[in-house]
Amino acid sequence: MDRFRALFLSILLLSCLAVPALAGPFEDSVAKFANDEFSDTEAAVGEIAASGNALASPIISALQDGRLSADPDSKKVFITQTDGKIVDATTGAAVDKLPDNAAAVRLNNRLRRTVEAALGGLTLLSPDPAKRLAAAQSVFKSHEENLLPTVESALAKESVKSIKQAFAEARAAIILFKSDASDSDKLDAVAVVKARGDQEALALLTGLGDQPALVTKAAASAVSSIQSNLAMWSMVQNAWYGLSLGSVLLLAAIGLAITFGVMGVINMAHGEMVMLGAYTTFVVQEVIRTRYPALFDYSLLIAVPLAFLVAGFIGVLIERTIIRFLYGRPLETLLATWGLSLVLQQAVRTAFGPTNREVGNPSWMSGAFELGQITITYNRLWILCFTLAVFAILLAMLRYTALGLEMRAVTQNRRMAASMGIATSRVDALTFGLGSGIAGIAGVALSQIDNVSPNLGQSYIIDSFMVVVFGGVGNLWGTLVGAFTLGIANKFLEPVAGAVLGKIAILVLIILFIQKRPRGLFALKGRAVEA
Amino acid sequence: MLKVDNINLYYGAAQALRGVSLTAEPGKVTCVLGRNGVGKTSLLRAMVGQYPIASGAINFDGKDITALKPYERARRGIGFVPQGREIFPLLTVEENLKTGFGPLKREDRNIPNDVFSLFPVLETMLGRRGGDLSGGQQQQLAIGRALVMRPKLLLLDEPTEGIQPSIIKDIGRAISYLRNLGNIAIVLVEQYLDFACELGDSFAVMDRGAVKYACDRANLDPAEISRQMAL
Amino acid sequence: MTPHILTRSLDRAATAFVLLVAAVGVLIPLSNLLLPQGSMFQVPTYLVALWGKYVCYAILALSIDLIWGYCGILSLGHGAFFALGGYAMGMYLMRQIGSRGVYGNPILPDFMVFLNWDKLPWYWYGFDKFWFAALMVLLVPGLLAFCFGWLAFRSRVTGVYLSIITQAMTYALLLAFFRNDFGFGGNNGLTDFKDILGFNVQAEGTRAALFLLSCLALIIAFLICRAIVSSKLGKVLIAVRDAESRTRFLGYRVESYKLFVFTLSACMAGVAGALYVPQVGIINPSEFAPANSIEAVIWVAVGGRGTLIGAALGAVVVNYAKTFFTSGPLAPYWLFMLGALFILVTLLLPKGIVGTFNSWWEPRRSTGIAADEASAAREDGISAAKMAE
Amino acid sequence: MNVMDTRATSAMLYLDGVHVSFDGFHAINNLSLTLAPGEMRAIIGPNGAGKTTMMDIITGKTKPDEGTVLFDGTVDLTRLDETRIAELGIGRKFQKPTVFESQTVQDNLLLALNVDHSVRGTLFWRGSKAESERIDKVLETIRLTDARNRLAGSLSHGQKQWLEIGMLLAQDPKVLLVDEPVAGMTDVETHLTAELLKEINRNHTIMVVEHDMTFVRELGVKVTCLHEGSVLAEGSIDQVSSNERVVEVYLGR
Amino acid sequence: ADDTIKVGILHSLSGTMAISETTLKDTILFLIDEQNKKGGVLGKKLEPVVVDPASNWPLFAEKARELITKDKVAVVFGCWTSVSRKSVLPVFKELNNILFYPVQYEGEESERNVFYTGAAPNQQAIPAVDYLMKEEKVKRWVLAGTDYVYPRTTNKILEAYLKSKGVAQDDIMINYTPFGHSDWQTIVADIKKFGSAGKKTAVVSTINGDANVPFYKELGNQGIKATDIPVVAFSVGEEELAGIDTKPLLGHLAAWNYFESIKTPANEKFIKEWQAYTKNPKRVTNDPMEAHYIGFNMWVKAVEKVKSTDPDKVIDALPGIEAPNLTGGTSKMLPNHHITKPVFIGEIKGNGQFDVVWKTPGLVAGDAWSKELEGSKDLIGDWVGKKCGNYNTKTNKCGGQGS
Ligand SMILES: Nc1ncnc2c1ncn2[C@@H]1O[C@H](COP(=O)(O)OP(=O)(O)OP(=O)(O)O)[C@@H](O)[C@H]1O
Ligand SMILES: Nc1ncnc2c1ncn2[C@@H]1O[C@H](COP(=O)(O)OP(=O)(O)OP(=O)(O)O)[C@@H](O)[C@H]1O
Ligand SMILES: NC(N)=O
Ligand SMILES: [Mg+2]
Ligand SMILES: [Mg+2]
Repeated sequence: MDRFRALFLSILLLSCLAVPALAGPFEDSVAKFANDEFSDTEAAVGEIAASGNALASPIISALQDGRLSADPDSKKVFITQTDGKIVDATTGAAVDKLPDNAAAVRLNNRLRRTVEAALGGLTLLSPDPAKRLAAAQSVFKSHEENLLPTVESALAKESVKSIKQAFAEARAAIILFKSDASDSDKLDAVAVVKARGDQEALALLTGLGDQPALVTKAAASAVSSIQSNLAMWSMVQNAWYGLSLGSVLLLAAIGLAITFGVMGVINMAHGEMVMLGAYTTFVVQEVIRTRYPALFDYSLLIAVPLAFLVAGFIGVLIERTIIRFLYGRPLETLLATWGLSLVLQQAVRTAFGPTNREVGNPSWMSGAFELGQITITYNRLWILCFTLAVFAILLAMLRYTALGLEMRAVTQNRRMAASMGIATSRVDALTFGLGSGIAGIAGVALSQIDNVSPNLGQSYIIDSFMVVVFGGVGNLWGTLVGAFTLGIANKFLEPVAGAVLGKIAILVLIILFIQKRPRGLFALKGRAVEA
Repeated sequence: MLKVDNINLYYGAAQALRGVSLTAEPGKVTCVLGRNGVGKTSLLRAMVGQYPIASGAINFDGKDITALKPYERARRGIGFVPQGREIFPLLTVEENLKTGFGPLKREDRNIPNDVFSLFPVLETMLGRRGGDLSGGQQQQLAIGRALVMRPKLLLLDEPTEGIQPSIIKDIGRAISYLRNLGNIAIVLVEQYLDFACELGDSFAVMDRGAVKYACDRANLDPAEISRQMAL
Repeated sequence: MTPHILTRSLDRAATAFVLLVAAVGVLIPLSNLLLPQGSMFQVPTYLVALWGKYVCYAILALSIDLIWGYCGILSLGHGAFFALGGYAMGMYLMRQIGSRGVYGNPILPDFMVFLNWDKLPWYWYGFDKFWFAALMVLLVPGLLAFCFGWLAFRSRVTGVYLSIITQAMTYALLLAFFRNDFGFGGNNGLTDFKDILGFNVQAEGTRAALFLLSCLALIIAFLICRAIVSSKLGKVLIAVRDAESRTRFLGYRVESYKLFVFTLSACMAGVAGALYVPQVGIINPSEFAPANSIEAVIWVAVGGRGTLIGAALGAVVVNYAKTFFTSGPLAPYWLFMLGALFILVTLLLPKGIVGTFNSWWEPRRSTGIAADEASAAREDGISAAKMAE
Repeated sequence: MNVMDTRATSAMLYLDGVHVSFDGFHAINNLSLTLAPGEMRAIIGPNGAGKTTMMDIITGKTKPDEGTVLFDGTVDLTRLDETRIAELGIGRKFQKPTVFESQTVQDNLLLALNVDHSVRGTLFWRGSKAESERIDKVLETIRLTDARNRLAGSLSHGQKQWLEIGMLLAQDPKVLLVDEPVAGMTDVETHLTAELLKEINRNHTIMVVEHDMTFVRELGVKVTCLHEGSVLAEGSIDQVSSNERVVEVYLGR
Repeated sequence: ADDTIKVGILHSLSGTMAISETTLKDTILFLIDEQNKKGGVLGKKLEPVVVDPASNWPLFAEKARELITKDKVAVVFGCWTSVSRKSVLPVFKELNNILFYPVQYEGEESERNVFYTGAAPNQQAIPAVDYLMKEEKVKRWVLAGTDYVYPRTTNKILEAYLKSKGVAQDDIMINYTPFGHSDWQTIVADIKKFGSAGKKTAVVSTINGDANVPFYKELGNQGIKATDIPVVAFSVGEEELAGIDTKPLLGHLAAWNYFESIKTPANEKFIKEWQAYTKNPKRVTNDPMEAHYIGFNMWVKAVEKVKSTDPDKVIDALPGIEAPNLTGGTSKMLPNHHITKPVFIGEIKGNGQFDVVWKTPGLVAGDAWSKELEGSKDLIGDWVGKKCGNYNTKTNKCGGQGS
């Protein structure tokens, strides 16, 4: 016990003083990295972590990040520092460049875990609070007994509340698995872990193995309390998933609510407009990647207006060359736009190839945060916000602008609108362009969660029509409520029935619902409709 | 102001207008009369450009507008109250009126007070959807809508159809009010003879797509017109 | 659509059509069987199978035209009835395999053995008998259409709402049939058929007979449709299509009319599917794909909606184009061709091939229809809905 | 308005205490009205008074929120759908002419004929001589004989009005509800229509809505004036048109 | 003309499968091109005949018929999905021609006219599970797949296999999703939950092409790391990864018989020439491409051996033919028309490639019939000795278990 404490204190001391490394077994250990054998690498990590050498932490971090290279011939190992400089791993001396046949030291999952654990031990006392937190969490997971003294000393010193909490939990985790801990310590530990209350806590408690009866009982009650707590949260989680699925459905359908809902064009090429938006994002990112990598985080902000313009422009083009000959014959628009969708798909396939293209998530759209016991991913959250914003803007546009009024007038009675001095052809083109443009920006958002492939649009077209029709054709609010209703219903059904049966159930529900409300959720009523 | 010169119009092979000529002057009401199906509506459609004519010319404000699109004609000041009202059914009354803003300059984009003083019912129903109104209310809305455009030429296709007597009187008063403004030319298509005779400055009776009788207020003989229409 | 003239001239066209199909139905198999292989006039077997498929599609198109062209019911899920008919036939063919399957189980089809099923699910009973399967070919699609239509028409679901729920129906079936648990072979469907009524499905004679039968079915379907549309019932259907509520005020029970043609049309689609399966050799859930149903509607539009002959013609033309464009150097570009075909037909032949031909043939008659938008929209079975908010 | 209760049961059409509102707007307000068998009644009233809505209620297009609507004293019309009501023998001409635009004038009439309307009936229908004579006669009455083979969609507005009247004739219902039959007709035609209605009235019950007072006067029947969804005045044309309120809200000065 | 030998290519160039199959069409074109540079086969040039069955299964059958009867091809390389293979199978049997099928599949088939160059379940799924059990000490299993035959069968086999290794039913979670499923939030969360029971958990994914990108994106975003819950996939290769940013996916696994990253001279040469042929220096290679490479070379060898393209002769000649694969070994066509292949487990790297972390010591022979399934464990395919695809070794009869 005391030996470990001393060891880790000395690591701390050494790394603080940055005393140059000593020659000897440490070098041999490092050299093992050059063997390109997972077992040797594992051994090396263990030995280095225990060596107390100041370079241990940099070496192991480098290994974790793939910045550690080894030359199999000379058995020399190098660290590429985050600033790009290269140093010799045994001496810390700067090196000009990597030898030609130096290759990154490989890891597999088992090793990665070892590395994480080792690094956790090494960074528990790091001055960087983020690292300390990560270390505490990794210790909680690995609950390595020999880290207890370090954890305890770290706990004593810690001043940040949340990290202190994490250390306390890490300590509790270790104690729980420590065979010689006293029952009362263990019971305290159970309480701490129970207070944490999340999946990890549950995992820890269910995986306890043999324990004194008292502890087993406490753990069991903690497990059931965590479980019931989690079950409650899972309702919240389903609701959130439903909202997020709803926002995707809404986003995909909203352009269709214009071209189909307002204009009456059965626009089978709607999905392809979405696809064009996604490909615009791809092109934007491609240019950014090759020319202005620093702008990557802004790529979506740039792509949104561009996608609107690209898809909108193509929409206008389609309206001018095809749709305008078909007003008043909605079913023929089905035929023509279906043809169009085939052409657009194949055009994209020819231009960009048939395979998926990579569209990356900017950093602000990656990852997740925890809210209570649910995980909210940033990309879904942003998509929800974005969708609502698009919806609000569109609604305001239709409601309060002259163009909005003209659009509605033209689509209700084109001939009379012309006699009121409305340039119907311009309005038609703009309306279709608007619907297409919105489909385009939907593509930008969908590129963040789905394939960017020529088939992208196909996978949304049916759902989009369902949403628009379910909500009530011609009513934007209906589309909104329809999308969220279907999204939430789907997500509450999915855990019960499974994804496939859930989807079938939703379809059957739509069919039955339409029997009750033959004109959708927000049906237009009154003689105005029949007029 | 408006000069229709010898126009012919076909629906497919069926000829609906045969060499029709007609003029309308500011401050004057030109009445077009005739039985069902003689081509009155077709004539107005030709004037507003909703249906292409086969030959002939239409002059408005000194310019040939034969080739212009309907909306361009509307922007030059032709207001149209169609038969069957053609209200935008899902727009509210107010929005229906606002569709007339297109040809106007920004500062003119308001609903003239005339409209509400002529048809008070519209003011009370501003928020209701046009399509929900009763037939007569729609007719009033259609006239009001055309007035919002501040037209130089107003074409009315049977505006009294389906209107209660008191409002017919109102419409009559409205038409004479507009005529008396002196800067609007009015073409009134009617079957309601008394109404037409009261308002008209000149008269044309159509039959089978052609004007077969015409006269001025000066030599108006209602009995003769009635006889012409009955034939 | 002036009855005397058009009926008379269509009658001539109808007779010609029936004779043509009959001639094709007899001559192609004869030439295939009797003429020596490789001779100029010999129709190769592969073409017999191919044309057999087209003829089945033509029947499907006809069934769609009956409800869409004449009654304004746009079904975007008619492929479901076709597929159900196909499955009924496929189940019979599966049972006929008997112990010749790879696992040699005399009762269970291979996919069941392979999924460790120990006995035949109840809904597979009876399919070893042809008469039963034949009955099911009509009954299953018919019953589904009847139930679906009974609900939908009574609730007055019309226009796009109806179209979209038919699509939901076929989509739901697609997902259901994909599941292995459902007992119809999952994604792979039913295949590797051996014989039908004791004849080898792959034998030339069987193929020829199936082709002949398909042509016969096409003729019968056509005659039934003709009889319906030229009766007073046909006029009622058109009235329903153009002004459904007005028809009600005249005392017609609109939902019964719709239900009648819808169910009949589903049965026809089922027969088409049943004839299709032995000729192409496989039935699987992709037949339920909404895109398939949409495509079938498009055949009708290309050929000419509301013309019957046009529907059949459209099915053949589009599918021939598909066959033609998907081979050879054009293969990578065939979607361009097909897409362009659809766009051009809509723009240049707004009434489809036969519709345009008709109005060209009788110019005085069909022009000048008051093509005012509202009525055209109604005619299309869609009340072009508008934005309220 | 008090309706004569004793006659209520024997009335052909009996409306009592009917209310209809659309999103809070009361279109029909405690409306009570009876129509005796064989009677012809003219309904007048300001635009928006609820005349068309009343017909919508009788024909089953609109369901009242409250109130009784009886046909022939026994049949509760509020429970029936449009088809059933039409089958009972209530026919209607719409204010805005609605005809089957893509069918010929003749077929429009054929469809309206009062014969077997079942699926089977129409499927196996064979035209009879009597039927075609009926159609010929109607065509003559509505003066569209020359247009019999034209598509109804290509008729002028007034011609469609006539065709609607013709369809009503062909349908030969017990009760005719006629909404603004002479709108858009010349004086001569108006007169002819009045004659026609009087002729039909000999063996049919009729309710006719019109704003053309000359026409109403010519019919010479009892007049009901509706206002804001209920009966404002009832009586002979002279009585009604001298009623102060009627003059104020309807006729004008 | 008779101076060429026609080779049919039956891969979807449009529709949902184009995403995977187009590359295989290009591969065969490339192989034919290379072969022709070497002087063709039997002194004749090879002539490719390309058709597009458009991801439409009946159209596959129609096009197969067309290739064989109209174009008179000597052999066909084609199909990806099992259903497309099932659809063309009767045609190949009827018209007696040869199909080379290059994709991993559920097994349970051995047909005289078909040569299966992709992996059978025992050449992919089982070794992958073995690896996870041994190396990662996995105790709890999520079997996630798209709802169709290949995943269902594979999972069935795996389930039986896992149980035979003592895994409890409670420790197996099976989940199916529809084709093209794109909303993985719930399922990923469920996996997380399932994995928090205190036992090491792994996901075995038979999720089909299109659905993978959103699946992995969701995994990445919800922060499921390979070190916590590794995912091993059977349908995710270099092509699929080309559409995703793989950094968050570091360490997740795939089991294949080939990876582009495997360094052998043959592979390096193949990649170089392929990229030159497609004029795209970034074009990746993948496992089914290698399968076509092997299959194509085997066919060439067989034809040269019998000096004829006559299908009967070639079919008889093929078993026993050996051809080098791209990973340093030599694959052999077996009597059951499957081939021997090495099995590799790769971990996803940050650059969209795989890092091989494990491989079988030698080549594994493909089993047509799964040893794990009750109905098939006694069956073998043997087109050399028994001339039978479903020979029952218990009853010593051809034709399955019955008769
Ligand atoms: N869209 C059309 N297609 C074909 N024929 C038409 C069309 N519109 C009108 N017609 C025919 O042209 C003729 C003139 O019609 P128009 O509508 O101009 O008559 P009108 O004088 O306005 O009659 P009404 O008083 O009934 O409104 C009529 O015979 C009518 O049937
Ligand atoms: N569906 C509806 N929604 C809202 N308001 C309606 C609806 N239907 C009718 N109304 C209103 O009810 C009132 C009565 O309408 P109705 O059409 O019955 O009048 P009317 O007496 O026939 O008038 P007119 O003589 O002008 O035809 C009108 O104010 C109308 O705006
Ligand atoms: N064989 C497959 N992957 O379907
Ligand atoms: Mg008119
Ligand atoms: Mg009215």
